[in-house]
Amino acid sequence: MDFKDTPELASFRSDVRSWLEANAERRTDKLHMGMEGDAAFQEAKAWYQKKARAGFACLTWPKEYGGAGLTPLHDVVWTQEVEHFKTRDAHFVIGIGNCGPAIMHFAKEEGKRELLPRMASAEDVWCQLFSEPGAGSDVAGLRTRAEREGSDWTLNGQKIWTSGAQYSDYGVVLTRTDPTVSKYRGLTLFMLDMRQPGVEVRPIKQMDGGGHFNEVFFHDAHVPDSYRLGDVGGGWTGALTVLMSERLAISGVQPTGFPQFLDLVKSLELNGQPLASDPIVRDRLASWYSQYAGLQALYKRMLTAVANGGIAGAEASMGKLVGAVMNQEIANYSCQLFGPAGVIQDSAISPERAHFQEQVLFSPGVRLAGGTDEVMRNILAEQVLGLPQEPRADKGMAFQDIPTGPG
Amino acid sequence: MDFKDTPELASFRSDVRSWLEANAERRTDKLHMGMEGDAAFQEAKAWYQKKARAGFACLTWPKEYGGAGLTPLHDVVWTQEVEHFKTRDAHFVIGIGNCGPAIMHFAKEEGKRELLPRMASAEDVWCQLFSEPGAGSDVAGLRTRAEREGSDWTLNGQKIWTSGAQYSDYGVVLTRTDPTVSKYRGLTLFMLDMRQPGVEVRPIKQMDGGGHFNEVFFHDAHVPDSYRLGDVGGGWTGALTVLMSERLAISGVQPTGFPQFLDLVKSLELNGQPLASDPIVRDRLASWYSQYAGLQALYKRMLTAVANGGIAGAEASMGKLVGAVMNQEIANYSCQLFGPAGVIQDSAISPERAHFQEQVLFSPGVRLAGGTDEVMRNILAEQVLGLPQEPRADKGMAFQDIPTGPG
Amino acid sequence: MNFEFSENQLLIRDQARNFLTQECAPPIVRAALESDSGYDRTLWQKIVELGWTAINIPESAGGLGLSCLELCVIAEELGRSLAPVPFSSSVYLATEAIKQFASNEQRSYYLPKLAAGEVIGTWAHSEGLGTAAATAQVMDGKLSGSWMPVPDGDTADIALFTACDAAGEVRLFLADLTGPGVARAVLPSMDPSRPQAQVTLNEAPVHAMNAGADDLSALLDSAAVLLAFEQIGGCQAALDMGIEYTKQRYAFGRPVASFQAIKHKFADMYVALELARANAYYGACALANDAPDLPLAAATARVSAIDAYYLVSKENIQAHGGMGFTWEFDCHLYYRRAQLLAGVIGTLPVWKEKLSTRLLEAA
Amino acid sequence: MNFEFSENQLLIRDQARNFLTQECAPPIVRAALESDSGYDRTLWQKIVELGWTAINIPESAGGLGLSCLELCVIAEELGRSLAPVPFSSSVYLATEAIKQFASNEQRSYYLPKLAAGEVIGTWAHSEGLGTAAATAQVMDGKLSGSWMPVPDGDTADIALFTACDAAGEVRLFLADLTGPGVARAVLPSMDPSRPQAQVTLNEAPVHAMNAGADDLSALLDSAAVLLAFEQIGGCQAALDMGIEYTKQRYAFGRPVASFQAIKHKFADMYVALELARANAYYGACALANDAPDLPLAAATARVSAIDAYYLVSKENIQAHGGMGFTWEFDCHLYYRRAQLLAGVIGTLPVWKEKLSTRLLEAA
Repeated sequence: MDFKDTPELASFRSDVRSWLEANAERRTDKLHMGMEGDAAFQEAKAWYQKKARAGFACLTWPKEYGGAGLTPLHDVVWTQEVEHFKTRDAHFVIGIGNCGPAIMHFAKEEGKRELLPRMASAEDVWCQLFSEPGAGSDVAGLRTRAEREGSDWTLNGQKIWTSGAQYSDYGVVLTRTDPTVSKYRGLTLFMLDMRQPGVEVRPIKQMDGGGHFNEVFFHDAHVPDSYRLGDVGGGWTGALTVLMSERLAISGVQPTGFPQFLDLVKSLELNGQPLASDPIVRDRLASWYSQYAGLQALYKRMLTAVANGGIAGAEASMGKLVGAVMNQEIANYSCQLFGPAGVIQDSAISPERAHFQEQVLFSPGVRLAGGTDEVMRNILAEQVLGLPQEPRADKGMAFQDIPTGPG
Repeated sequence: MDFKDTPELASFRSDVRSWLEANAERRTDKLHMGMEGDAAFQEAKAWYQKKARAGFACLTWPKEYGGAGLTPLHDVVWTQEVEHFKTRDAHFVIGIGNCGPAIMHFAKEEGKRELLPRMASAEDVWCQLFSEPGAGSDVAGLRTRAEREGSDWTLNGQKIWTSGAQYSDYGVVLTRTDPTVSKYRGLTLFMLDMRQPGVEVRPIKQMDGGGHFNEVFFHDAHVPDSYRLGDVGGGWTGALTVLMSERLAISGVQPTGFPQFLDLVKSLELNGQPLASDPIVRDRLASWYSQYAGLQALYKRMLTAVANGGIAGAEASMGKLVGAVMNQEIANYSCQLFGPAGVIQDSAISPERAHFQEQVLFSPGVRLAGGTDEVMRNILAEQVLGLPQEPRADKGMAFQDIPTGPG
Repeated sequence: MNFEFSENQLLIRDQARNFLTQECAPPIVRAALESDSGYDRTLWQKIVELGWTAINIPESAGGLGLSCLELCVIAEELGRSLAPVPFSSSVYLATEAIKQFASNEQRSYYLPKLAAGEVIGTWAHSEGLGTAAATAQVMDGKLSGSWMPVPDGDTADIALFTACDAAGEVRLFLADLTGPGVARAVLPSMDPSRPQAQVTLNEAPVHAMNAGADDLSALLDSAAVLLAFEQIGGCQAALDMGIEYTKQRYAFGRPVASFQAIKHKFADMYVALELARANAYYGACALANDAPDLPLAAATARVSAIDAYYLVSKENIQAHGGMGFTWEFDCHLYYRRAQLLAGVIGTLPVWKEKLSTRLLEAA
Repeated sequence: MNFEFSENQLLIRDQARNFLTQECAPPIVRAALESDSGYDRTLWQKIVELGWTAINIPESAGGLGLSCLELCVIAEELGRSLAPVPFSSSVYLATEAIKQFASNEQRSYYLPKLAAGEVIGTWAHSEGLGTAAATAQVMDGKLSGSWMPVPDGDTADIALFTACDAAGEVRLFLADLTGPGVARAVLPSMDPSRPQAQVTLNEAPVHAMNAGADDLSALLDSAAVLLAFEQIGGCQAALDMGIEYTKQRYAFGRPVASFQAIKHKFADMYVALELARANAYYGACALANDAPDLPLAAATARVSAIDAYYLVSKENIQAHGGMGFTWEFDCHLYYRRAQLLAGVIGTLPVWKEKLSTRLLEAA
């Protein structure tokens, strides 16, 4: 056990640090940076392309697919160093983090060589199209139909909660190709060209007023069979790869709200007293820190496992579960500390406080996106602890016969 | 809305107070009094008989069954006044609180006139025999068999968690009379003479070392058909009456640990500082008090409803759920406050601290007895909020075909 | 002992519920939320016509001469319907303060107007971010300073200001917000359907009221009880909404409401609500009977109402899944209102400290 | 960066687990719990023979010259098996203190005996109920006073006492508990399988060690990390026990473990355990590398280990239903041990305060 880099990693860290110093701006606070608007997207794309040209994108991908062919530990070093800088990677995380591994695993070689390098260099942006209005926690309950038309496929239906759909060139889409078999067996996974007339993207207005997510409608959208990922009817396997990658990707960047809370406690005075001297605040700080530090250390343990040739398991769901809940509780607690002024949401009056007010309204979404608290607990219970499934009401039924309720 | 007694109740309160001053000892602390040993039982019986002779037992029962024929509000007044005195009612609560109402409702008139007055005067002690080793939360999964023998019945099987079985003259026992029909339909409820050779009582040693509970074994125990409560196969209805009464009875006396914690905070100094000046302790105190006061007020609301001719519903489960959890958390928190000395469990060294140490070890049982937290939440969800049942794995099956696992 | 409202009070509650179901359906709240003013003048006028602003004002001053208990049942329904009106500011705070602490002259001038809804009042306590203590000082009957957030400060005609008198004692002062030396601006806030303002006084004339720190504290206690009823009303509506939705919505071939994790979540929400409700009822009884434990009962009602509304409005979103996070669904209206009501008259830390102080001081 | 034990350390862990599964099965623990002494002399002797008491003692002093990491893996297994032996008192506290703070003479006298298990050491810190500060004072090399609870104070041969020197400074003193002026008595406690004693000194001769308040604090930090491994070991065993039982036990025609409320309970228990484990690993790494953030890491490891073990041992009882409350089932052994380990070297409030102080002082 040690904290030190190997000589190779130390040298890599030094390269990363020099490059970042030269090409990125140091961050002065720990405030959340969301992705908002076209200007932000253009800025992000320029940044990512610069990073890719310097060889720092997709560090663990093979070189032939546009990666750097390095190890997960190089990725860790990058993550540790980049944390101190203002960067914008959020638009590319879903493509590179979630879609990439599935393509790497399930696409034909030709498709991989065509699409992955463009993804790695941020030339193409990708999104992930799984959730539907009637299929949230029960992802496999989806109804978007893909039907054979000659050797190719035609898609009809609707997806929802698609981050970045408006910026995306491609998507990975999970569809139903056979409603007459049980729900997990009738699914097929495709890559999809988002820039076609049969694909319509509409933003969703969130409860906090933001619009990070979209609905995507397919009206006879066209997909060549060469864009199929895996077997017809074998889509659930591919989807699980994507979902697992998603949770792993999330677990590293899952907002917990803790660093911001620590900054707040260190800096804020209320009624002439530093927050840092309030015993109740200190008590809460200690409880949250012990969770936060646990998540950080857990992440390091997972990375050690990956570096040792293991795979990150469903344990990644813990980061999602704990972080999302903590994030909401911290935001609410902070606003309560602010007293009556806590309800004012004006970054012009106090940017550091507005952060927590924004999080009060945004944090409920974090508990839902990428799987609810309840889904995370189910995954931990069944996949990690091996507890038996509940009796399934839809077990053995053809998809088309599963009750869907009055809705 | 008001706190005042009607003139009639005010006069009753004054009678109660005078009688208690003359016949009971004022209590000086809020420490828990368990029921332990034969001497305590004899003392309790003497106390209860005195109380019964004075006309203060079973206040709401009809006079012909040994009660006082008064209203639930008289009961409230009694409860409020008796709280300030050292009394011992615990041995009679189950009989009078749980068994009594079922007998009142389901027994034949002759049985009622024979048995209820003796219960009311504490001449007979009763216990309740429902739970079995293989049937805890799933009470109706019980296996104790009652078989017809001529016009009477023979019982074989085993019950568990029977409070006060060793002191009891009678019991109310739930049995299976038909394993070939679905589990709720094959049950029958009986009164049982505990003083017969076919009934064997063995104490259970609890995790805290105590022995409030027993196992009870039936070897061809005999029950006359006149002791049957309700129809053959209709036992579940009677059992529900008992269980509902149990929860209502519990909700009034459910330990929460709060009064003791408040006393502790008011009296204890740690490291030369009063606990009452510790902001973190005050913060916890406020949280627990808001729950405790809520339970107290909820109980008053239920009593108002009962006094107005309503019935207490499954809301009573709230008192059980909240109080039991709070009780455990308070005990643990208090011992943590005591520092390293918290682990010493010696009432000779510090009786007020030993209370919390005892409760650390006893409180897990409170969360289980009379229905677990999970059972309480199920009751609230299904019976109060009307949420749909889970799909039942044993639905429609004959009892004898229900899977019982490898155990 | 009686812990239930009278039949007449329950009748008023039913009428209020019917009225608000009709006149304050979610689209009305939503329109206020999305408007600039965040206040529904038409609804306010209808409420005034029903006499709700006059309930607890003596008949001699143009009121109905009813009690705080009638206000409690109205409060519950206003909370349930998320009514976008300045009722709490004007009725629980300004009207009560004028009733109790104003001169005879002011009372006979203002109470009939407050009863008739011609004048809307509010209360300005918070001098800025995180300053609980009053620092502004009244000199020669004039007050300068800046208060925020002032609930309904943009629509109110008069306001009570907490400020120091010439001797440095904290007292209550009454100012006409439509008069000289007053500037106000709406602030962005977490619940724009109940807007908060910054009110700046520049040598504005004010009238001292006969209320010191203790009176102010008593005023807040009665408001805490009434606000608790608004909170449990909203809480109940959010719980009902979540139950209804999850009964209809299916996943894995069965209603979402049939999953134990969801059922137990609702059970916990229900428990929090019922404890808060019981504490609010106790508070109402203490308020109506002017009981000695009112300060403790009020703090208890407020603490558990804040806790319950936060929990229930938050978990209602969660139970809705993704749809709960949309602007289109009403879940966030309750969550926002929970934040607003938790903020006005002071947040949890302050009220928990009040509670423990009062509890430890009690016999 | 590497957050895993070495292969050799993992091998030691596996061997320890196999050994303890054989030699420290639940009946052994139960026998200790129900005995008067609460200490299994046979098991202790076997542990000594395996060299565990010698692990972190230099070879020059009769030890194995291994590191604290080997101790961590052993600690986890001792915790898992609930071993009724004075290992933590003697090894994490007394041996470490003598290694670091004793004179050369004392070291060469005691370390070989500690390594060989001939001498058992402990640490007496708490002067009585709720007194954290040291008040007893050493005069002319002699100490009088009463300490409780002293873990393993009845079986230990030597003990370190926290007391004031003649100048009133808190320092560490070493005393021979088998010598003159020492009286001791076992106290009833929540975990009699790891007995606590009252130790009373009456002008007992003591030797000053070269350790002031800061050194003492560092000693507690290293013990906190090692104890955290005992805690996560016990936690894991309790979690495994609950899962195993509920898989076998049926209710309503299906395994109890298939009910979502139970599954989610286990998921929450697992999360608490894994966070505690991760913090313990980080603490081990900081300890092994003498990292500057060891004080923060140690406090973090201790806080989350206490939280996790309490939660898991408590909910393991709950998951067992009524049987979990019986003496006969082993659930309470973990729950009792969780209380014991939460008490020794200081409880949650103290360590949370240490944590926040260290966190806020960090850059």
